Amino acid sequence: MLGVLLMVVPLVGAVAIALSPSRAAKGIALVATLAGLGIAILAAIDFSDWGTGGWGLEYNLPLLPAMGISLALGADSVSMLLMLLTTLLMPLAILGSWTAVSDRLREYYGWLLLLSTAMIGVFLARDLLVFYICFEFTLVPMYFLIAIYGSTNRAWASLKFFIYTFLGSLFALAGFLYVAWANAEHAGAWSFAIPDLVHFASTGLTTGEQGWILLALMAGFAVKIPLFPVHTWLPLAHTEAPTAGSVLLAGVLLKLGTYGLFRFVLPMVPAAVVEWAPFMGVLAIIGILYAALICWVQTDVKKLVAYSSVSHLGFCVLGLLALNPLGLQGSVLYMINHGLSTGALFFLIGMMYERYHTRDMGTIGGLGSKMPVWSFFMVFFVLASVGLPGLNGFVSEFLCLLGTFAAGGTGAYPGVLGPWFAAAAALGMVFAAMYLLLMVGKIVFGSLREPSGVHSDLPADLNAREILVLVPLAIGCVVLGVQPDFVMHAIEGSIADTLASYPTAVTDATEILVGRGGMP
Amino acid sequence: MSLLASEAFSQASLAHAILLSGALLSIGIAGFLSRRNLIVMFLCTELMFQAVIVAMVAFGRWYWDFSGQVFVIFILTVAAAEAALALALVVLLYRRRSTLDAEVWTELRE
Amino acid sequence: MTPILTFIPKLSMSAPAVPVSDAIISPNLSWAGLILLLPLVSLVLCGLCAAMRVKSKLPAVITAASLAGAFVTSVFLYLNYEPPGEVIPLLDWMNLTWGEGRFESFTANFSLYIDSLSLLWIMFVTGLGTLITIYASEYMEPDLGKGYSRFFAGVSVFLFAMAALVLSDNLLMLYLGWEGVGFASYWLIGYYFERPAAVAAAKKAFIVNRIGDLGLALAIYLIWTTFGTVQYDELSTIFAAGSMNPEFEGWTTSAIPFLLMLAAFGKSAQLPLYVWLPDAMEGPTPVSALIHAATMVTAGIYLIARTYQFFLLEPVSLHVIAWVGGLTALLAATIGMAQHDIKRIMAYSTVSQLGYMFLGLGVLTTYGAAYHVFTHAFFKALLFLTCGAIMHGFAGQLDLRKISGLRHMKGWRITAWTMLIGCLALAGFPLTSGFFSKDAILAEAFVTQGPGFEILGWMAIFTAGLTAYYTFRVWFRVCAGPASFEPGDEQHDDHGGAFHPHAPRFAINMVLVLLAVGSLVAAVPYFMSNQADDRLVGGWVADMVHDSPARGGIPGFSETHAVHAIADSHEAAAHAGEAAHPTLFGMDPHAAMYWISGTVGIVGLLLAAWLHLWRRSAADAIKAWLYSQFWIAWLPRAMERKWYVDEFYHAVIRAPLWILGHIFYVFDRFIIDGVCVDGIARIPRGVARWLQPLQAGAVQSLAVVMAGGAAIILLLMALFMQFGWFGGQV
Amino acid sequence: MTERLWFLIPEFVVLVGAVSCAILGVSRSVTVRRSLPIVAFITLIIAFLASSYVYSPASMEIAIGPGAVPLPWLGRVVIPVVVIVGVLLVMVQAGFIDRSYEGEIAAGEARFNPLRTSRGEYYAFFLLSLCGLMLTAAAPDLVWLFLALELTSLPTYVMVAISRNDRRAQEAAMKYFFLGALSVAIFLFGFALLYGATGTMELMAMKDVLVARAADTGSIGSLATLGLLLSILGIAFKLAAAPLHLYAPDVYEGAASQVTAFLGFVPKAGGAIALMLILSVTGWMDDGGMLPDPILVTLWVMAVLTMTLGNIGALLQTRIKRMLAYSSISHSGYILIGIIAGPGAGFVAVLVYLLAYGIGNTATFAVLSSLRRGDCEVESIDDLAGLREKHPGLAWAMAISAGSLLGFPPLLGFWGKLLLFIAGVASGHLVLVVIAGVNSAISAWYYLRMVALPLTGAASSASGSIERREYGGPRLAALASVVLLILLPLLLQSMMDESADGVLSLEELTEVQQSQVAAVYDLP
Repeated sequence: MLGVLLMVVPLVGAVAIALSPSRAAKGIALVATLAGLGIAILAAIDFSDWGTGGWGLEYNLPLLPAMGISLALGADSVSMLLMLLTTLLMPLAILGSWTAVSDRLREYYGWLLLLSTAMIGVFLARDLLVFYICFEFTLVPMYFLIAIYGSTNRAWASLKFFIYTFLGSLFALAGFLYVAWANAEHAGAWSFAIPDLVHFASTGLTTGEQGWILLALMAGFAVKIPLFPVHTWLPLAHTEAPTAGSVLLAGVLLKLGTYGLFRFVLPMVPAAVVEWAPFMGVLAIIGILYAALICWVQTDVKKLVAYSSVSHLGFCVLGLLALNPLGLQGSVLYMINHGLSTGALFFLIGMMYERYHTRDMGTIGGLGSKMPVWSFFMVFFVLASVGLPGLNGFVSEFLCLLGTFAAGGTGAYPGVLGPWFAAAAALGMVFAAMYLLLMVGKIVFGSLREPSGVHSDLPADLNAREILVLVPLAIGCVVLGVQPDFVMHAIEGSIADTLASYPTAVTDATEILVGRGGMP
Repeated sequence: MSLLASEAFSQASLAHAILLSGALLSIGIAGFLSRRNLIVMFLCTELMFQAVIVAMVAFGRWYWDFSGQVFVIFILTVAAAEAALALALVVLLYRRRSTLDAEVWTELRE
Repeated sequence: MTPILTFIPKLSMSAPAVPVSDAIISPNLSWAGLILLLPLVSLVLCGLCAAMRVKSKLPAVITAASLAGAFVTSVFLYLNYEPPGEVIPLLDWMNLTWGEGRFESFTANFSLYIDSLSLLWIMFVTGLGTLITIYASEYMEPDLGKGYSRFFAGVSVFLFAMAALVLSDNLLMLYLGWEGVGFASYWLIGYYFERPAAVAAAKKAFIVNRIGDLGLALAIYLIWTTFGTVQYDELSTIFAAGSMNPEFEGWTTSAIPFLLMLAAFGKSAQLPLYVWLPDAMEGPTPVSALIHAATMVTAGIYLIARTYQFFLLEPVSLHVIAWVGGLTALLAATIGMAQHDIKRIMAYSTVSQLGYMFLGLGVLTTYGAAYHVFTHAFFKALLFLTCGAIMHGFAGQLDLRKISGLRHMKGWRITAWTMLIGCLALAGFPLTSGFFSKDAILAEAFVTQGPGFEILGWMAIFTAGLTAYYTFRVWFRVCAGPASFEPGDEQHDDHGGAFHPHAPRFAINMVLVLLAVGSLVAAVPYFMSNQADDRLVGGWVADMVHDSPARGGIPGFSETHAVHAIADSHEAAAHAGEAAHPTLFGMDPHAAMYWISGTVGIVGLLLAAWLHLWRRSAADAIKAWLYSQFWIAWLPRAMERKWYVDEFYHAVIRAPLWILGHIFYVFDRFIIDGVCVDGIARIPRGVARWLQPLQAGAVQSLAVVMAGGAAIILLLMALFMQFGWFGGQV
Repeated sequence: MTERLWFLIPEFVVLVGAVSCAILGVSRSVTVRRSLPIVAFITLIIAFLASSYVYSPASMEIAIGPGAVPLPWLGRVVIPVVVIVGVLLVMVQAGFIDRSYEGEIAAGEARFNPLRTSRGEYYAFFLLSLCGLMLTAAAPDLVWLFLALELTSLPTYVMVAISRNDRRAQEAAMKYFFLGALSVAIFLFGFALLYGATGTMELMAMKDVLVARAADTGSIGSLATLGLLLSILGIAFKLAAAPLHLYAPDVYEGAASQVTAFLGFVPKAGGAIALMLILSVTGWMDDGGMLPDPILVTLWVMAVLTMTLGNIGALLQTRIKRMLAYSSISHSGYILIGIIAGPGAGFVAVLVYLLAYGIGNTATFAVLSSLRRGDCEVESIDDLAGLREKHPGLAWAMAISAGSLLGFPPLLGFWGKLLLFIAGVASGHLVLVVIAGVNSAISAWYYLRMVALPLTGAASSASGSIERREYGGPRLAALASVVLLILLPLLLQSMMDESADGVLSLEELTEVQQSQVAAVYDLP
């Protein structure tokens, strides 16, 4: 029941907001999200399958028995973590927009709460259609958040965001439906239960079919991640979105794509993944380097951080494609870490924007002397993002790359990437330092430059509320940087499950090559 | 259906009737597409209906089956109803524009 | 299997699990964690001071106390130390296991690995750290209440990271320290963050270091994929298992040392990655002394010493190190000769001296390198601190042409004379510590066989002469001669009225004296007896190095130990045995080197004295003459412009990347987003516009299209049926 | 045979209602004239109740008895669907026709003249058309099918013409009528050929002949194929499917919004049902039966063309009704997927989709019917900009109905589309489904404008003069539709069950009936 509660609480909050006067909206939203966080923590404490790969929070309500569709919820450790990340970011997002949003409050907080429901739904879904519905539904609140509360080019940005991701996910839907149908043909009854379909697809489909399904699913998830070259909606959406929108977009919504990869693509179509991993790996690497260089020449801070997401998520994808526990561990950690650190960066940029109404590094800079606390956090999260050891970014980046590097054929999990992939991607570490330090060097350091005019009645430096938003994220960064172990042990089982068909799939693929004389 | 029937109505007769029907239909369509007078256009649709009627009767005769002819009665009835409707419409249109030219009605496009 | 797979050496799947290492796990020594903990505590307290806007010297006191505590702990650790090494587990970091086999776990914890090498380093790091903190407490006075806490917090971070680097028991924690010191360096170089030059220098330092870090990261990946572990003790065990290990073949073992080398070159400012170090002088002088002279920059030496076994597997890597070191030493010395900013001269001299150390590593004398690190730490810190004192006193004046005769000024005697001691040591004046440590390296260049090592040796000797020259150029210009000065352009408290130099007070002077004494006393360990193996030369430092993976680079150490089973052949050839020991002027190279380097040093010194004390005008005349001769003018000009290395990097790496970034951005916006995405999105509208005439308005035109469409479909179907394209269905 | 009249009780009810409306419409009493929508409403409700009474297990025996139809239980689903959408449409119509004339009477400027009023016949036509739609579902032979389709269409021609006193309405009526007559001729000719090929008008008998012929010769013969193709193409006009869709934009734009709402659903539903029935003659509802390839290819091409042309056509439009017309064309394309997917899942999907589309379509037009600029209708889509500032409820209704038409979860439209897609995939037409998916994404482009302008846009000077109509019927319809769009997914399972019952073929229904008899009489 906790799982349903997690989804229902924000929904109830949204309804309550719709029914109450607009000055109460913030408060209700905060209470609802805090309640959600509380429930999530309770659920995490209650969850007994940390580390084992088992499922908790299970709930099943048949919706459409004829089609085997049901409101099936459940969480393994990875879902649990991402759900915790979501519920953590939600109250922060609401606190972070406390003063930034002054117009159409009820809709704003209502949409945020609906977004929360949908995001949690994605992570908890145990039914393919529930997953798909929530996955799609995240678009709506985000669309409105951008289209109503965005900056100048918001209409175009929101439209592009919506249609781009919608088109991608329709392909994914086609793929899902094909799997469901094939399963129905095979089993004699329709089912959309994820375990059934995953099991069936990985064993019952030919490599050719798997390849098509991989393409279809990737059309949906790659856009969401976003993987080069289908990333161009992201910078636009990020630049135009309000702060909380950017935070949730970077913090959670992008993870829906990698989560989809983790939950569906990898276990469903192992043979195709083995076949396509090098190609996707190359795309990820191009994304890492290409986006990093683009970051380097940005003048708009928010765009810079947006492109950095493209670059960072490339590591995440690479880790997944490593097809070994190291890479997957790194990748799952990356999802969480990127949510914390990039989320925080967007918060910080939002705080700056609220004060100066500019994001242009040409007109603003040297805030270190005027906003020391803000600058401290800025530098801190930039370092977390750069991957300074001791902070969270390092652990995940390191494991992703080590996994990719090791995916050359040693150990129990032979992969299909290898050292050259890792070496090329590792260049991204240097580039990350280049563009992020450039940003810090411009907006934090140097002599003070600020646009004239007062735009806000906030104090010059951060106030207690804003610090309160950042501190949990900072604590998260440090804890996950110094003690990633507990997370890694917690997700071991789920990762092993996801990888269950891999050693064989890779070996089979290589054996076929050997048979063809493709082996050097 | 009986042998008698097919003796009385040879395959050639059927073919002739169907050819006639096809010709009527073609003429109707061609007229419909080429004439701009609303009344003539309507008459062309009537011509098409007649084509159907001819075919129906011919097939009914061929199969010695009355349903073809029954259908014809219904078609005639409906055609009459349509004629009433059409003429009312034409009057309405003529009142508005004082012309029967169909080409003047091009306000709704693209 | 893709070709990529074949790059990884084949491993027998039945490879035995990692044998128990010979290092002792000593949880009862966990108090050694204090060395890491104390700087962290100090960091937190300094952070609190900053948050509470403390205006006293409290942060300095806290930091000095904690560093002193760390130093004392290190000394205790040394006293408690028993060979061959101890692992002290502190805290778990990453422990992944997904199977039973060798390549099915990844472990990297916060554990300390104590052997004599790490002890050597940690003692001088914490010791010097304490002294320099005391010095800085006075030096940073003008910033009291402003950046004072931030400064000492940065020092604490640095000491923590450096301790982690030195004491780590695995490569990953080393990496943590490695990046940590880079970050601390970023922090402290950028201390005056309102100065664009400082920010740029800080960024440059971090990024260039990151390139090195990239090498280290890749090396770690390679080491793990090859050996299945990144922990020193397990690696030692694998090496101890001898040459039969299949891991020791294939490209990986050859690549590892080169990647490590890249890391070391980045951190220790060697060619081609040295460019950040001179710029790093934008930081406060204590930082330059601590980080950019004495401790952090020696991390590269430490790394190579720590992983020396990998280098012994691949002789070419050692040759490369030797040559890079030698060339860096020469190049930096030539640049140093042409600079006027005394701090920059010291910076280039640091690069140059680091080059010597790498030369030492390359010619198989880890002991010499380590010893030079040790002595250099004292005298270079001393020199920087004296420069800092001058800078502090003369409002940021660092131009050696604008200050003269310091030793005659009131209150500056201690500075002048301690600087002399530092200069002597740096110049390798006989019987100073620098003399012995440099000799240990130079001589070995003639002993060890290698490609052109003899040339390298002579080159290094020539560089030693240059070193003596430019060192004393500074001293004779600044400290000797007639007393005169021009103040720098820094704002000082006493504006209005004439400028008065602030002579250093107690804290600075005390530290200077202590370091001067240290510079002299650092010669003593050379003569201390060897406890570990009395066949060794090199005294206490050799002892310290002996109990470490770097022992392969101790001259005279020919004990056939299992560790060196693989390296033996190479080592034997290199050291070529006592019998075939090469000679220099008929003498043992070590003995000969005393004379040669002493002479060269004195010659350099005299040259400097002539040009910069007795006939200063002659120096200017020579310089003018050099610049006037077109055939040679490029030389001093290139030396002054640092051999155009910065410009080279800018043109070859930075600018192309920058342009590429812009091209990508344009490509992204206009090609991918504009043409592809928006273009595809425009297709439906375009098609619709193209089809719009179908909807022409008149009822006939609609009827034509409708009837025509229906007719086309009918015709097509009829055709299909006619040609039987529908199989037997029709 | 006469006992089959039993199944026509709902249609009789509607017929009686229609006649009553026509009579009551010329009453001198304003109250009586005003009560016409209520009469229509009550008629529909009674028809609904009658249908659930008529299609009961007890009458199953009659259904499978002599004179059986291919889908004997179809009326059981179609009538409720028609009633639900019909009720919503009645609300949309309420208060609209004869408004100015009634206003004059109320103001005492005019006296009541039965010749000038058209309210009575308007509601009569409305109900007659619905009656035709219901009759379509029950058609056992071609004659009936023809008459039912004509009964559906003919009243709509009049409704378009009298919907508003505007040149465009008359132009629309003209085009609609003439092109409609052309299409009727086409499918009638097709019927004639079918008759010629089989010698019978009854669908079941026709099927038997064709199946036997296919078993003999391997195909149903070119005459029958040609007849089917012509019938399909002619019926495509009712469905507004390519290439006979071209009239739709003009007609939808010309008619008043209230009538457009009607046109968007009723003929389309009639066309879809007629297609299902006419295709049954190929015998594809039998075990192992499939469509002959030419038919399948034609339907396939029509589906792709219809959804694509509809969607890309809508992209260019600035006038909202025209845009919705194109959107309704694209929905015909989606419906064709269900038809192609065939008996069973495909037909179920078509029926559910018809309901979803009908409600969503009605909701959008209900919103448009609630708005006016002066005395005119809302024309440009930009007129909706900033609608929420004055009329938030209507803006939200517009957004939600657009979302449903787009097929966005969790609204009803999504489930309809999902069922269509599933049916498409399950029948092996994955490519068609992918094309439909791409089309959905294209349609997002213009549907989002319908969401974005009212909700996120700022009111312009043009849109500022938009006001709400005085009468509340359309608003009520919008509210009811939106509620249905949100809540009906909860009943999806029962909707699917009902639909599945509705599309049981004769043999399947016979089996069901026999098993029920077995249950009742406890037979083995």
